[in-house]
Amino acid sequence: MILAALDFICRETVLHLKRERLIAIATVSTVAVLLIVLGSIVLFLADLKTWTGWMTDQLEVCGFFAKDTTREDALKTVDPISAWSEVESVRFVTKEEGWERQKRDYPSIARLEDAIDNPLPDAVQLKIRDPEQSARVAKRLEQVPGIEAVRWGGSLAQSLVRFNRAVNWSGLVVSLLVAVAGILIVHNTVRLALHSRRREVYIMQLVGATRALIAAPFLLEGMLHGLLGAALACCLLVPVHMYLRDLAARSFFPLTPDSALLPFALYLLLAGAVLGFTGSVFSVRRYLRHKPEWHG
Amino acid sequence: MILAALDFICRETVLHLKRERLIAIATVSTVAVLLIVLGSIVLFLADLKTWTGWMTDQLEVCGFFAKDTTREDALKTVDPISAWSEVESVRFVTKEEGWERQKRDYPSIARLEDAIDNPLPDAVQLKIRDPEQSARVAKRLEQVPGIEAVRWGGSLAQSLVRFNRAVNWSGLVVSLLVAVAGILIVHNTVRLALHSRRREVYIMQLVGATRALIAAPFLLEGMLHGLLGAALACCLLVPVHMYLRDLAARSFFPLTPDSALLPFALYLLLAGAVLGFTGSVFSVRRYLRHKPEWHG
Amino acid sequence: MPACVELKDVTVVYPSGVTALSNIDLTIDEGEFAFLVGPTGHGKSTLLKLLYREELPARGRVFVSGWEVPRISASRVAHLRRRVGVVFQEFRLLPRTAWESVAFGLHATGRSYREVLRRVPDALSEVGLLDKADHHPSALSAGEQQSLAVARVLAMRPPLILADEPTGNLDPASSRHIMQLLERANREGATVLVATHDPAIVNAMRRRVIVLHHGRIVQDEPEGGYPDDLGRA
Amino acid sequence: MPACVELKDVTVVYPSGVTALSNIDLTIDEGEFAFLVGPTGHGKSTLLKLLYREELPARGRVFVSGWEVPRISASRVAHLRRRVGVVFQEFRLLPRTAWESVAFGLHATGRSYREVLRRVPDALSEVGLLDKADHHPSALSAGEQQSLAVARVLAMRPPLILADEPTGNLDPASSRHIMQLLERANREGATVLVATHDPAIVNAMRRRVIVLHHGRIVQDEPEGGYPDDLGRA
Ligand SMILES: Nc1ncnc2c1ncn2[C@@H]1O[C@H](COP(=O)(O)OP(=O)(O)OP(=O)(O)O)[C@@H](O)[C@H]1O
Ligand SMILES: Nc1ncnc2c1ncn2[C@@H]1O[C@H](COP(=O)(O)OP(=O)(O)OP(=O)(O)O)[C@@H](O)[C@H]1O
Ligand SMILES: [Mg+2]
Ligand SMILES: [Mg+2]
Repeated sequence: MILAALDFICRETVLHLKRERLIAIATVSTVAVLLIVLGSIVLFLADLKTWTGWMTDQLEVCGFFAKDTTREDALKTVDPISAWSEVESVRFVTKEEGWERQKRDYPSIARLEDAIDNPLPDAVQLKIRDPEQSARVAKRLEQVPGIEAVRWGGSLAQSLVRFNRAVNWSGLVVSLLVAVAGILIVHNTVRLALHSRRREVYIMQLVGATRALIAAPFLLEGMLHGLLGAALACCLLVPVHMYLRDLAARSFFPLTPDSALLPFALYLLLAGAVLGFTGSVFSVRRYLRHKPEWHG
Repeated sequence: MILAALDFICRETVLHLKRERLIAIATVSTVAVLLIVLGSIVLFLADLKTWTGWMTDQLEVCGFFAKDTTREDALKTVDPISAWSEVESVRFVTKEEGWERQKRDYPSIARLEDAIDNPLPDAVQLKIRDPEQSARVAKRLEQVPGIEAVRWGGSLAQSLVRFNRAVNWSGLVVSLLVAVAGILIVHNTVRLALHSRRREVYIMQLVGATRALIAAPFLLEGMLHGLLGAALACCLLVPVHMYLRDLAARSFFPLTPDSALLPFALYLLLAGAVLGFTGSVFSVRRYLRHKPEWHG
Repeated sequence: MPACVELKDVTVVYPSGVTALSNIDLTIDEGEFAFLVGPTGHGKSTLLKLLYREELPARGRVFVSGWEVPRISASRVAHLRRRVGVVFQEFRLLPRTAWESVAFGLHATGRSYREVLRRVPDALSEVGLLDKADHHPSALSAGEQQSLAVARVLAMRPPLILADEPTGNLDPASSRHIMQLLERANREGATVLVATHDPAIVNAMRRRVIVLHHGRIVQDEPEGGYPDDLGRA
Repeated sequence: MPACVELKDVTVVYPSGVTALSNIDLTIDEGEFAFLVGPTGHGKSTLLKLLYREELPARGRVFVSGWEVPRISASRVAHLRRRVGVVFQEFRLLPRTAWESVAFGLHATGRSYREVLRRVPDALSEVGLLDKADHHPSALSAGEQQSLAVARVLAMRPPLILADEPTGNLDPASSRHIMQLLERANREGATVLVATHDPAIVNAMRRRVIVLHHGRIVQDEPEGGYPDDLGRA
């Protein structure tokens, strides 16, 4: 009995999917377009965050040891520096670690690995309590024996920190807005699609099909349309972002790493399925209660 | 004859608008939601651009004269500075001009005008040929007699310039993407709406109405739905952005000025009308050629 | 014989204010075959719609095989409708092939594939549509669509068959054939109620005839003919 | 009398492969009144559809008031259809009130408001629907919908009227009334072609009867009755 119902539902779903190409095209393309936009926005914001994060990271004051300073001597400087009142924390970065990090962030460097030797020295990274004191700390760091060069952020520090906060915040708002928009639009699309099939839904009820049995194929159909749309969006977004990232990396401009794209794609697929499914749920419920006009 | 046709079209349009609230709601809300998203993105990008513009402006090296330097003495320094090889241009900013500019950019300051005196000194603004030379120019400027303080960008200069370029570029791409998405989605919505009225369109043809006469009310309807959606979007976006801008301005964080919002709103309305209209044009054409099923 | 259909003092008022039925009392026993006649717009379809719960009465009680129809919960309506086969006046076919149309109801009520595969061609060939099994309704003539609507009901073998003007688009010979099929279903146990405008059919079959006029039953004869004046006198 | 409708060796084949009409030769003069009869699914509606260009012939030529119908450009089809009033077998009413349905065609063809305001109530009252002028089709009984479809055509006063089973949902008295209205339109100059299954009407009126069987004209009598065997013999 339950098996027969399942079988029936599957056959009906296939029937649904084959009929009315217009509805399939409209739903799938709406979901796809929408997820492409949402996806681009999410990726753009992620990139922006990566970038501002990188920028504020650069606000750290970084001291590079001279090549002839032994690691032992270098390590000895860490404790005294930690004691400075302006300094929040100190991290010792071995030249191996620094190199690994470079290669992780820039695949184009990774590809060169065999060709070139690690050019980096050991380093200390100082997180400053208040970015405005960076200049003073930088000067002080230059005096530390063994330190050869110092890199630090500069006077835009404060603005950047504030900007970073604004981006995080507005990213959340925009993502939310855009998610709500997506739900509404897909909902509208599915509802209109069902609107044009309202008589069919009604007749099925008159013939004695239960609501669950009528609804199930529509829900499956909505979910599959959503999934298909999301898959299309993934197929576009993932390679494009990988390409852009590589392009940006070549000029040492960091974007969200490729490893984040797999969960991103999975979330996108999930979003598509959920969008299509929930859109159908609400619409089918509505049309199950609705008595259609028979004319026009 | 033509008047009678126009009158008929208007009456038909009113009929269309009154009937089938679902379609009206779906179309209007889709357009509104879409334009809210597009609008937010455009505003966000405009704000980002304003901000990065402001940041790169800050990369100018700015020298403030001491309060006791006479304007005459101050003006004398301009020509020699212009002759420096690193400097692209020099602008003398009187304290009055600087104050006006501040008030224009920050309405919250303008409101304080009566309460406080102009606190600004006269200044010179130096555009540097290559942002990396800012530090050297700043040091040199400090030596100029009469100059009391110097403000300059710092070492993030290069990154910012590059970032600014990236934002401009990706802003263009995102806007385009989102515009194409909008056209597609509104097109889908209108098409589905018409799909559910395909029999009506067909019957009208059978009864002897010309295609133009059948299409006109649909086109007007689409345009009005689009306009209405756009108006809703404006009603949300404009006040919210004005509020946010004021909020940001209070912490001296510049966003797109309010004066840009009127053309923005007009463009949004235009976009809504055009979206609704073109969506209808393509769909109606399709359904004028289409012979519907009479069942289901 | 227990009552299959029972209306007690039923009045139906449409939202437009039209009173389509007033104070109807009617009992149809199980296994009966009855005609419902009356002028256009005088309430025949409305009466049938009460029985499969497309319309609800303003007053009065409606029973079908012991269920009180207006009180059935929304989730149980499907169970009522499986027991009531309806040939709708507007056919109400699904946008599917003739075969799929007939099979839908059988599948939806959980019949096995073997049974569906046996019953669908039987029903289609009985109404002469087996060679058009793969036609969509829009590729059938109106009369063929009407025959398909009959086949859909016959295949389900419901205990109660309601046929609303089932021969309006059929030639006289086909009409007689359809009525024979309904009669056979009746012999096999189904209660049948047919609303019709065709005097030839009513007069030929000599069954119970219920005459509706302005929403009231003005005549109810056990072996009647089609009244000449339709109660207008 | 010039020919109003002329078919020359017309064959219609549907995409499904069904040959609905084969080698039809038919002339109907201006001012004639003719019945088209034949079993269900034997091509009556298809023949009518040719005349208002809903279907195109596979072979042969079709003329209506001098226009070669299949050759009319898409933009001029509307002009043909204004001269051909059709009572469709499926009614094909717009989702509007009865009044608006009748008025639509008049407005669409550019009649003045004064004229529309005069003609719509006339047409509605002729078919007895004036008191339901503000009803949507879904709030009308099937017979009332059919009458409305007739009123829509009568109001337009087209030179050619095609009526496809216009009395299938009407009681005998209403059927006679509708046929009287069509006869009056005929007396006032319109050419009328009626496809029907109702022997009573055909026999009572004694007009030209064209019998279709398997898509061929098997009989064409000037003052015929409804054939008992419908050409099956
Ligand atoms: N769109 C179509 N596609 C394929 N076949 C069709 C189509 N329309 C009609 N037919 C077939 O063409 C034949 C003639 O149909 P038509 O509608 O002309 O019959 P009819 O004489 O009007 O019948 P009825 O009396 O039932 O109205 C039928 O066999 C029908 O199945
Ligand atoms: N949904 C509705 N809303 C308002 N009035 C309605 C509705 N349905 C039917 N009516 C009115 O109720 C009356 C009875 O309609 P019904 O359909 O029962 O008539 P009928 O006897 O079946 O007629 P026919 O022989 O034409 O099929 C008619 O006057 C009709 O106009
Ligand atoms: Mg009825
Ligand atoms: Mg026909």
